[in-house]
Amino acid sequence: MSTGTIFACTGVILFAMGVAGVILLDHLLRRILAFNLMGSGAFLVLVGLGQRAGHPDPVPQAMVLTGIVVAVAATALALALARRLFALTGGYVLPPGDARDGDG
Amino acid sequence: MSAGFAFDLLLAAALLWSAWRTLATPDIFRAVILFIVFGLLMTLVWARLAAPDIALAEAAIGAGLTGALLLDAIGVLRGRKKT
Amino acid sequence: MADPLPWLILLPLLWATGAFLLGPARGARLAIAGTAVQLWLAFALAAKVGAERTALHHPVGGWGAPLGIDLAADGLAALLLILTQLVALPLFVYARGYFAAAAASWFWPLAGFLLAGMNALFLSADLFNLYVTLELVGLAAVGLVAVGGQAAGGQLAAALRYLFATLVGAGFYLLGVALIYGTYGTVSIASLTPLIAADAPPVVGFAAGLMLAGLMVKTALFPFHYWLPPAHGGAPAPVSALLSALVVKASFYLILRLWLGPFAPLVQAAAWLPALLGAAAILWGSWRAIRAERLKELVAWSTVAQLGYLFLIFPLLGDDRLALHAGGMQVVSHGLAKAAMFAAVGVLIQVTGRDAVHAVAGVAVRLPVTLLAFGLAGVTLMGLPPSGGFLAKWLLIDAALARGRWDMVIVILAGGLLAAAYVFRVLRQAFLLPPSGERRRVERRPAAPLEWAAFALAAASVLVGLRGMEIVRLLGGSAS
Amino acid sequence: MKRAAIVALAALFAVTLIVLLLDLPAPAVDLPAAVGARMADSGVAHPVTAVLLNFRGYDTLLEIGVLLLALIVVLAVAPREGVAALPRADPVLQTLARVAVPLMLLAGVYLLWAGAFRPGGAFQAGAVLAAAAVLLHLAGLAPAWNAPGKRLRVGLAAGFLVFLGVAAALLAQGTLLQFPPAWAGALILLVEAALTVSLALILAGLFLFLS
Repeated sequence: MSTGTIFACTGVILFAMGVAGVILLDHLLRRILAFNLMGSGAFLVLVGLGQRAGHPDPVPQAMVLTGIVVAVAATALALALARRLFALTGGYVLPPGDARDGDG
Repeated sequence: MSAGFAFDLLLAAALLWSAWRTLATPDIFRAVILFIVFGLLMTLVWARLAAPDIALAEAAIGAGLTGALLLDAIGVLRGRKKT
Repeated sequence: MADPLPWLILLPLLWATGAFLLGPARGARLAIAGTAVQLWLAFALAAKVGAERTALHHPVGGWGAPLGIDLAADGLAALLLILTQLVALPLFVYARGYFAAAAASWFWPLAGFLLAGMNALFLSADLFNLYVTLELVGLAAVGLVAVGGQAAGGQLAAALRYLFATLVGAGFYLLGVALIYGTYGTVSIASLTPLIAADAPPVVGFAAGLMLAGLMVKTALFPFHYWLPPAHGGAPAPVSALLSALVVKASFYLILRLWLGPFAPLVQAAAWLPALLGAAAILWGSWRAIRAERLKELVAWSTVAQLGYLFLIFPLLGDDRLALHAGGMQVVSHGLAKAAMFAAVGVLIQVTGRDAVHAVAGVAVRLPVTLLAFGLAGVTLMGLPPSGGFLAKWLLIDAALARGRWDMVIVILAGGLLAAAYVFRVLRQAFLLPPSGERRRVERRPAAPLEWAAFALAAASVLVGLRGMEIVRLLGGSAS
Repeated sequence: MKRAAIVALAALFAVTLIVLLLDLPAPAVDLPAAVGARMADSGVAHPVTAVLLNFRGYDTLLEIGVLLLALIVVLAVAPREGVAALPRADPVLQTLARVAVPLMLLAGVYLLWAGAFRPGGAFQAGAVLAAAAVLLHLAGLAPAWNAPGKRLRVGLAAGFLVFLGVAAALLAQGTLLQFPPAWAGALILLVEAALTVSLALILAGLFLFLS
């Protein structure tokens, strides 16, 4: 098993953990952390699977550099909204209510 | 080769452990610190994957800037702690 | 003449940056002028696609796929490009008047990035590049929801819910792209389409499922619709209109593109699933619209329902292209009608001072133009002739009957009746006399451009039914 | 109940996908070979930089747009309350900052220059410079930022504008972002230099406007 394959599999587990975290956690900062784990997992799959034969591949590496910048942009945006909500409500938790729309 | 293989497995385990603790630890401050540890471990992973560009970016942006933003959000950087 | 494909992307990026440099609350005229040029470019592109009867290509960087990134435009892309600029232009005129009252400091640059992201998404032929455009559209849309959210915590909470939904959706899409790259070594749609066959490795089917599911979250298909009503119902009216009319269509467009293109050999057997979810969306969304207390909530739930029609087409897609024409018609007519409806509701809320269905009592006399706009948009949503909505539903029923799908015909007809119920709820209220105590509450007159922008969009949503042949002809040339 | 179901689903998801990953055929398309074959025309000697700024430079253009957009949203929602305060001056941190910041500036310039032929480039350089600015702020040597004035806005948007301008100028010659091989190296360095400045300001701004 090559280094690439090992870390691609690690990436899959990280992604699953991240998704479960974003869905299950209430604390907004934790959900932002979970989103970042999810992103790191996808990046590892991209590079790891691309390099499973053992040769470095610059194409997915460049894609991941793009992805990291997009992820930090999304994180900063999420933190800005969360901090504004904190300033208004004093907590890092989404108020209940409209979220229940789907359950009727 | 087998030493590299063992190192990879160890690194993968450490990565997953830090990710799990980031999500599961009850204290938000410790969660952020563990996330920064996770970012540094990711830097090692990128180095193992022969991707030094990503390793540099991950250390600076992934662990560094994101970590600083999160620490600032919980207020520890300026001595007032919010939870 | 300049090549319209890259300019449709560069132009909004340029005016968005220009508006940012001008400063807070500036840049409206820049945006309107830029969008007018984009509309002209989109029509030029459609004329070119129609004349050459083949997709246009532009190899960015001159490398060509798979090393470089290609832009491609077929009839479907041209249709959505026209719709996007056509809806955005009157909405920007509307927003200029709307935000004169309530300051939304950075609306214009965000709107520019949103349009650039949408145009780039419609034109991209590269799965990873599409991921970047999805994030551009998603983050711009979330930012727009939060703009002007200085007072209300509810609006911020809605923006955050929307943000997490859109990030998870994009994350699923990205993991799918990673798996595709790992399997085939390319992310160019043109290179992938011949490579993916029915006997592809199972991981490819898994990747296709991930990408389509992520896009369905972003399109707010039932049961992933939970984020839409608070976000679209809580944003400022011009933003709600942009989001409901256009942004959800972008991810739908990508689903359709992948479904008909590279994933076609893998997904046919699962076509019943989106149709089933679509039918549930029509019934549940309409029901919630009928029960809504707030005006914007009503219109937002109507979006959930109307998106359902788009997913009914998947089991009906075939060589006769009836279902594709129905889908294209529905995208266009709903886009115009929903933009008109949110614009009209925005005027009603500004004048009555409250976002409540019962508060519109008596506006028929005071705001005939706005109410007419709401009514005409309602005609399209109900699917009455000669509107675009009528043509869309007629084509859809035609496609369903051709395959003996009576169950779908029943859902389509029931959806029309339910739409009539929620549209008439508002209209009936508007013709009632207001309770005497409230009559003199608000004397504020809306600016004329607001009313007329809403009316223009509503009229277009009806009249587009008369130009159905052009749209059908454009889509006829959209071989993927 | 819901919690257990989602954890079980996530575990099932991971196990299924890993099993599917373990036997994959060799890729049908060999992009690394294509990159290698065209490196000579790319204007740079480092493959990742060639992909990032030339072969897939269009991705990078949109990505800078995403970053600028995120900064604008931060500006739009960040609370503005009077003049930004300086954090309490911490003598240890200040000494550290006075030593580290010049080194970081040097490292940033080195990374920008190195990007053409070895790991490094505008992103890493911009991130190091941004970190220097944040460190200065935390040490109490530089204030947080309020609503940006005209000059700061120009700095924030300059990298993106230069990139857009190069893209538009090349499009006027025929194709979007098609660098002529003779000029590719110089144009990419120009874009990277402008990007470094703006990325540093934007990344620092994400921190300093939020503070």
